[in-house]
Formats: sequence, structure tokens, C-alpha cells
Amino acid sequence: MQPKDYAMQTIETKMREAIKDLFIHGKVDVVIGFQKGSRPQSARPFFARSADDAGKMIWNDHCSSNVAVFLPKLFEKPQRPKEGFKLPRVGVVTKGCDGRSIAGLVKEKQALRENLIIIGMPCGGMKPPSKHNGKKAADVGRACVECVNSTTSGADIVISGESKKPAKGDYARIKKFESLPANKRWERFVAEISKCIRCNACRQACPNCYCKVCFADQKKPSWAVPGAVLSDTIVFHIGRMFHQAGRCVECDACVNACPMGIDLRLFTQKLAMDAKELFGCVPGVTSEEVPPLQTFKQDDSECFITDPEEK
Amino acid sequence: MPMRIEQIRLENDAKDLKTFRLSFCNKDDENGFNYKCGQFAMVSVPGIGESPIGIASSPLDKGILEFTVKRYPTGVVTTALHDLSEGDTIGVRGPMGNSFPLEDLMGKNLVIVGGGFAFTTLRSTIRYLLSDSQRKNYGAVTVIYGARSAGELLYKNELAQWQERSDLTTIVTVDKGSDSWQGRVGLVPNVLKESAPSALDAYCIVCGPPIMLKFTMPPLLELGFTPDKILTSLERKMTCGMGKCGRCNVGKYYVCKDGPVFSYDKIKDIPENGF
Amino acid sequence: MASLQGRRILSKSNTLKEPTIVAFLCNWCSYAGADLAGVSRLQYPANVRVIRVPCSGRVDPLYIVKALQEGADGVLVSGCHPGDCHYISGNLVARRKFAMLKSFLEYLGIEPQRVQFSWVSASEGGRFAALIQKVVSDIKNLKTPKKFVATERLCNADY
Amino acid sequence: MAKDAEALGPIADGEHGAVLGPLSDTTALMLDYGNFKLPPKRRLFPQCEVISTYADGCVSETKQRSVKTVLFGIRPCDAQAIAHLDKVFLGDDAIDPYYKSRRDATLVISLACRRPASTECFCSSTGAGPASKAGADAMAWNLGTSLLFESITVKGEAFLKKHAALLREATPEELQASKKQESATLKELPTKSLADVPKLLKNQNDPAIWEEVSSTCLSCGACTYLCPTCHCFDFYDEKQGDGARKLRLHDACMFESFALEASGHNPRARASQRMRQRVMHKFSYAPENYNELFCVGCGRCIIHCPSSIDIRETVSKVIL
Repeated sequence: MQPKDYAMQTIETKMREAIKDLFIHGKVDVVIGFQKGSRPQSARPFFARSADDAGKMIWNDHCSSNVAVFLPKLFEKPQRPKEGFKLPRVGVVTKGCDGRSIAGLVKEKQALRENLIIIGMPCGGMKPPSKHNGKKAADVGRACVECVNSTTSGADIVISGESKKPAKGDYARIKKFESLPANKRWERFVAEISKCIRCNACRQACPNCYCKVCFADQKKPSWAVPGAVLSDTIVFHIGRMFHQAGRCVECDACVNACPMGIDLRLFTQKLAMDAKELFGCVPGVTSEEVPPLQTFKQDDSECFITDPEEK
Repeated sequence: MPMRIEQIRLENDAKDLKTFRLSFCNKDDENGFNYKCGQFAMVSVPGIGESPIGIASSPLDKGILEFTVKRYPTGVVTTALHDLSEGDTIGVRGPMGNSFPLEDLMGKNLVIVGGGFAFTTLRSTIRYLLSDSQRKNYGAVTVIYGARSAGELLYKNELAQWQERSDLTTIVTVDKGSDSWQGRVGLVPNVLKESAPSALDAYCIVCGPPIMLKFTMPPLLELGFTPDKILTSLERKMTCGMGKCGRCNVGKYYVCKDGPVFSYDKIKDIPENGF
Repeated sequence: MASLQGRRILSKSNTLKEPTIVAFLCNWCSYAGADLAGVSRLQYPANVRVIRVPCSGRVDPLYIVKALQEGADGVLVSGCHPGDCHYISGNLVARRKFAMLKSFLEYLGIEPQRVQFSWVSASEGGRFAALIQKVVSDIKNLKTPKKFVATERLCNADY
Repeated sequence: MAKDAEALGPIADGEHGAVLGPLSDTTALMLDYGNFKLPPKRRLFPQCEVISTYADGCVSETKQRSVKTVLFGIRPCDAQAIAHLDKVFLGDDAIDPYYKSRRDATLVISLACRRPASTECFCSSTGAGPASKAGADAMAWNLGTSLLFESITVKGEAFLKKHAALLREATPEELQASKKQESATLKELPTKSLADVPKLLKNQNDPAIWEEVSSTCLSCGACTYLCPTCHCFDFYDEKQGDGARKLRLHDACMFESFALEASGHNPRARASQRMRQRVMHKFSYAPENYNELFCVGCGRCIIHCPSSIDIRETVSKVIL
């Protein structure tokens, strides 16, 4: 057995013990983590509901899903709550990206911090599921290579272990794309969007996409026909991505969920870069009280404003 | 099939229920459109969409079709329909689905239980049964109809006429009474229990919102109606009306094709029957 | 928004000489500014289609994207000058949103001239006329065709 | 072959392995591929089609186009799926004209599998198999140095006759090789049969089971859009200038809004109810209505589920 695997296994054992403990002491109703997937070399999200279930949980480098996506539904109050209804107490096994998402959800009141027990895991980067026949069973995903904080800050339980060193966060890929001529950029954008089959996996996998009724599902008015009319698909993607402006934690849940292998990161990352450069905000890392697009400063940049009197 | 709107009647105080009387634009369409009580049709507004709506007129009402449509704030088609005026043209595709098996029920007593806005195809049925040519073919007919409030009752004029007829027992009830309401107050299942129509040689046709169906079935069974003698009509979102689009599945049945009329024994064990 | 249900309300053509510009003007300043420009008989191009909104903060980025899809050659959003917002801070929040939107659309390859933002107060009739002139001439001077209009093309049969 | 019809077959595509694309003299046929990511049903039942237009007060149905098409080299499981779709769209009660016009103009030549396309293949369990014939007009076997063709329908026979000049009679060895290939591939596939599932369903009315299997379901449509047999659709009316057009679009029973009625009532509001609908449709309703299991075991939904939900496991839990 290689030393690295051994390290993973001890991390896994420590995690299981910690979760078992939570159940035994009645501190949680459910713990969201991972179990072994049915495909070779895979992991999938798992809701553990008992100490026994904790034994089924795993931790390895295939745990790429962002499990924060399940929180808004868990913390949803029923319309007519039964007497004695209580919101669940939820444990979450978190990587750095999950942690950043959770911070955002707490900020946006989609998760109750006092009902959450965050189990911070060490993360050396995750391998996204191998779905695309052409590609080899993948290395660590791009999100992980470019990840600026691979462990969760403010975790309630910290499972110690070795994590990946933070990347520079210099958005080199975005800046390179930016330097291309406009028509090339548009061509690339359309080429990526053309692959879309509108299965909504990107939206459903995104922890930030918790709207009760998505604009794309609205019928009055209808913003983006749910079929495969190209221009409507473009509206859908611009709309969906822009809703993440200043909120996207660059976890690549959308990229990993996409069955068609659309490189959404090339575009969502631009929004993250702008949020950082214009407003100094890195969601889940810097400590704003509200997302940057819900607030303002008197001296925000105005360089984009058209001034007709300017010559 | 294009049809012209001849008349629009407001049905309730809230003004979100209207009955549309349509006439056929083409004579051929009229001759080809033969429907039975309990069937529905897809009503469309061009460029807006299509909705399945139960036919409220009786097959014996020649030359016209009537649909009663409730407008929902989120309903694209229902809102568009309500925005139309007399003289406008809309599309009708149908008739679709099965019907109440009235031929098979000849000679039987009938108990018709309706709730709220689901009374449309029952109205079609009652109009048919009360026609001069048909009334003699059936035994006693009892109608129990309830709505949330007096203002929500459909077809008030007809209800009044029916209540005066001797060959028909009509009980109208509202969930919540008001000062101006002289009639009965009470939920449909309770009224059913109180009036206790005999199940002897009788069939029951019951239509209403899922919650009413849920509470109406037990008293019906208690009264002695066996599940195969309870007929109900389900409502689902539909697209094609031909059992293909998959939307209206209730278990293995397609409401559009195998329904909307089901006997209770067919659907009582399907978890998604809605009640 | 009922008109959004109807598609292609605007021109489809790329070769049209006179561009159509959808202008979202805030009720309190820019709309009044446009009014003043009219009352003062100031000349400005007739290419704008004005949509009055309560505040520039009310303009959802989707409105802008949708206007482009429906065939607008350009979109202009104009509100009160910072500090003058009728709702105190609507335009300041909008400013952040538009800064990101403009940058994002430009990144995707949409010419920055097609989506413009400005401030016009109720007393600035002249500024409004000048603004429209500038936006129209910017768009007329564009060498590249409109990028994204509601097309007949149904995508993704090939994969 | 490409001359008198549009020929589509597996061609290399960097990102996707192989796609079902137009064959020409210049594109290389890629015989040794796993399976397409998108099911070939999209050629017969496209994701988006205009079915009628409305202008000046009258509706005109879209003229049926019938470009002759040869679907060459699709996998037997996908061909089987086409046979299933035929039962839905060309069944006795109501024939779908849009599907029919395409189907009639299409010749299907499937390509037997030399090995499972992925570890998620389970066609052997669903009654399809690496060389099943249903849905195909002819079948090809890739024997390495030669292609063996076998006609299945009259249409396929006629097609092979027409191109007899390019073909020769197969040798007994070659026939033998094809048989060997089939049994060798079968050995690599699961042996468990799901044919009796419709009869074995036991817990299908227990909501707890469905809650459990669907707890991590994100309610996206990846499984249904990639499924070769899923055929739910929606109509979409849109205005165009003074007129309007009606589109038919794929839809997915896993979407929360799928069965939502205008009144706000949603008969399948929970992910578990939607999951039940999808699985039961494949393993219970379709067997009752069409006498076929509507799962061909291609494994696409397992590979592409963002939460890695496995329909094989779901089914075994329900029949447990």
C-alpha cells in the first residue's frame, strides 16, 4: 500500500469516528458526506442518518461533488409545519469549496449556521468523475488546481491531514482568453454553449442555484425557451452565470455535473475575477456580510459609465 | 379546429371563473365533433399554449361547446383565455379521453358528488341526464354539490332550476356560509354522510379537488358503494392528449388516454392518484 | 413584460441602417430628462425605444440580454446621478451590477458599445440628447455585425 | 452509400470519443468506439422541432421532411431503444406523424459490440445484448479485417442487395468469428436478468424506499435527456411577429415543474415521486403498456448522473 493511500485511510477513519460520535451523542440528525459509488473509482454524495451509516462513509480523491447543494432543501420550512416541527441538525463533510459555498448559503439565509456541524476535511484536490469517453480518467480537476483555499475555515470539527497548497489565484487562463479578439471569444462561447442539451444539471448541482422558481422555468414571461434554440440557450447561460456574479466560489460543481463537458469555468471564473478586482471580494474567503452585488460603496468604479460630454 | 367565442359568462364573484360558449367556425368540424359526458378537449390560444379543459356542455346541446375556465395567476393559457372577448377565435383539439359510461348505467340510480370548480363535466352529465330523451332511462338521480363559498358556486341559475325539479334531488352546500347564503353549510363529505343516498343499485360519480376526493371516498364506501361503482375524473397537466408525452401518468395509466374517468378500484392503490 | 412573450419584436436584420436602441430610463431622473429634451425641442436621433422603469436598480441584467436577443442593436440604461437616487441607493447598487455585466458581456465578445450605462438628471435635457446621439453614432460606427439575435437555428442535433 | 441518402455514423470527436455525425469520403469512420454520449433517438425525435406555424388566422402543420437517412454503426442497445420508441410513436392508437416521417426514411444498421462500451453496460440484463437485432434493419460485425453484414428486415435486405457490388458472401469462419465475438462480449457483461422485474416489484408503493434512493437526486434532466428510450416531450407556443409557432421539445420527468399544474398543484412535487415515476415507467408501466422493458442497459444515466445514482441499484432495492 502506498503511503498516500494510507494517509487517506486514516483520514477516512478519523472522519467516520467523528461522525459516529456525533450520532452517538445525538448532536446531528443527518450527516451529508460520501459513500462508495457503484462505478469503479468513484464516490457519491450520501446522507448518513445513523452511527451505522457513518461506517459506510468514505473519503478519497473522488469526492468531488459539492455537498452544500443539499442544504437549502434540508433547511426549507414546510408550508404548514406540523406541531413540534424542528429544522434538522445537519453535519456536512466539507472540502474548502463546500465550506465556501456553505458560508455563502449561511450569509444568504439558506442554511442555519447554528444547526450545522461543519466537518472540515483536508483536501489534496479531487478527481472529477470520468464521463467523457475521449478523456482519460481524469487527474485532479482544474478547480482544485486553481483552488485558493482547500480547507474550510471556521469548521466545527477539523480532521487533520495534508492539504494542497493554495494556488496563486492569478486567473491566468481568464486573462489569456481576454486577450483574444472579440469575435474569437464569441465563437468560443457559442461553440461551448452549442453543446448544451438544457438538462439543467449545471443549475441543479450549483449550491447557489436555490431559487424556488428559476427564471428559465418561468412561463410568464418566458425568458429562455427550454429546448435547444441556440439564442435561448445563450440567454439561459448568461442569466444563470450572471446570477452567480460575486457569489460563485469556483467549485466547478456545474462543470462536473455537465454531461456534455461544457467548459463553463472559462466564463464563471471571469465573474469571480471581476468580483475580486472590482470589489475585493472572494466569496467564502473574504468576510463580507452580504454578497458584493447587494451592496455598494460610494467610491465604486465608474469607468464604464458613458459620459456624453466627454470628448 | 378554430372556434368562435359566442358568449362569455362570469361565474363567480372573484371574476376568475368564466364560461365560454363557442360555436364552430366550420360545419364539417361540427359534424365531426361528437363527444360524450366527461370528455375534455385541448383548448388553445395561438402563440400562447394549450390546456386540457373539461367540456361543460351536454352532447345534446347542438352547435355549441361550453368550457368553464378558472384563471390562475400562474396559468399562461387560462389568463390568455380570460383576456379574450366575444367574437375572438380560439383553437379546440378533441374530444379526448374516455367518458362517464352512461350507456352502461342505464336503469341505475345515480349519485353525483361534485366539489368546487371540478363540477364542469358533471354539469355536462346532469344536463344530459335531465334531457327529455334521457331522463326516463335512469333511476333516481341525486346531486350533491359544494363550493368554498356561495360566490364560488358554478352555474347558479341552473342549480336553482334543478332544485325545483321533482325528478332530481339537488343538495347545494358551501364550506363557509355568509349572511346572504340561505342554503346549507358544511363540507361535502359531511353532507354526503348526512344525506346518505342509498347505494342500492346505484353508481356514484364524484369529482372534486384531491383533498375532497380523499375525504369523500371513506363515507362512500361506508354507504355501501363498492370501489368499482365509484367513478371519478382525474385532472393532470397534459401536453399531447394521446398518451405519449408522459406528463399525466398516474401509475401505468395516462389520464389523457385511459382517463380522465376512472373507477375507484383502478386507481385506489396508486400512490400518486393525488388523494 | 407581456411584450417579451412576443418574440422578435424588433428588427432581425443585421444590415439595417437605422439601429434600434432600447433605453431603460429611470422614472425620476432620466425619463424626466428625456421629457425635458423633448419639451425643449432638442434634436436627437429617433432610434430609441424608451422603457420607463422605477429605478435603474430595477433593471435586471436579463432585461438587457433579452433585449439584445430580441433584436435590439444596443441597450442603454440610464438613471439618476450617484447620490440623487429617489430610493437613496438604487443606482449605487445598480452601478456594481452594471460594472460586472458590461465587463462580462464584453468578455464573451459582445461589443461594449452595444450595452451602455449613463446618468442623466431631470434637468439635463441637453445631456440626454447628447447621450442618445453618442450611443447611436457608437453603434452605427460598429464594424461588426450583431452577435446574438433570436435565430431560427436549433442547436445540438449533431452531438 | 452516402450518395442516395444522408449517411450518419460514428466519427471521431476529441471531446466525446465518437459522435453520430455525417459520413463522407473525408471523414473517417470510427468503428472501434464505445458508445455515443447522446442517444441516436435524437435523429428520429429531435430535442426541438417546429411542428406547426400560425399566421393570418390559420395553422399550418410543418411539412414532413423525409430526407433518406442511414444510421450506420449505432449500438444494438440504441437500436433496441428505437424499436421501443416505435411502439410508443407508431402504436395502433395514435401515430405520431413527425416521428413516422423520419422513421420511415431511416435505415438502421447497428454495429455489434466487440466489448462492453463501459463498465456501466448492462444490456445483457435488459434483454438487449451486444448483438441484439431489434430495431435494426441490418447488423454489422467488426471482425477486424472485414465487416460482416447481416440483414434483419426486408428493408435491410434490399439495402444490402443494392450494394452487393461492395460485398461478398461471408465465409463460415467469419460467421463463426461473429458468434464467438458475441459470446465473448456477453461474458464481460453482467449475467443478472432484469426481465422479471415487472413481476417482482414489491416495495414500489413504499415511499421510504424512494426517499432513500432519491435523497441525493438533484432533479436535473441528465438521465432522461441522455436516455435512448425516454420520450417525454412538451409543446411550446411562441409568438413570432404577428404569427406564432409551436415547438415540440424534449422534457424530463425529473424536473420539478414537469407535472406542475397551473393551479399550483403538483402531483409529483418530491424528487422521490419523480424518481419513482421514471423508474416505474421503465420497469413497470412500459412492460404493462407495451410489453417491453423500457431500459436497454446502455448505462448512460449511470455515467452521467451528477450524484452517481445507479438505476441498477435502485431497481434491486425496489424488488428486494
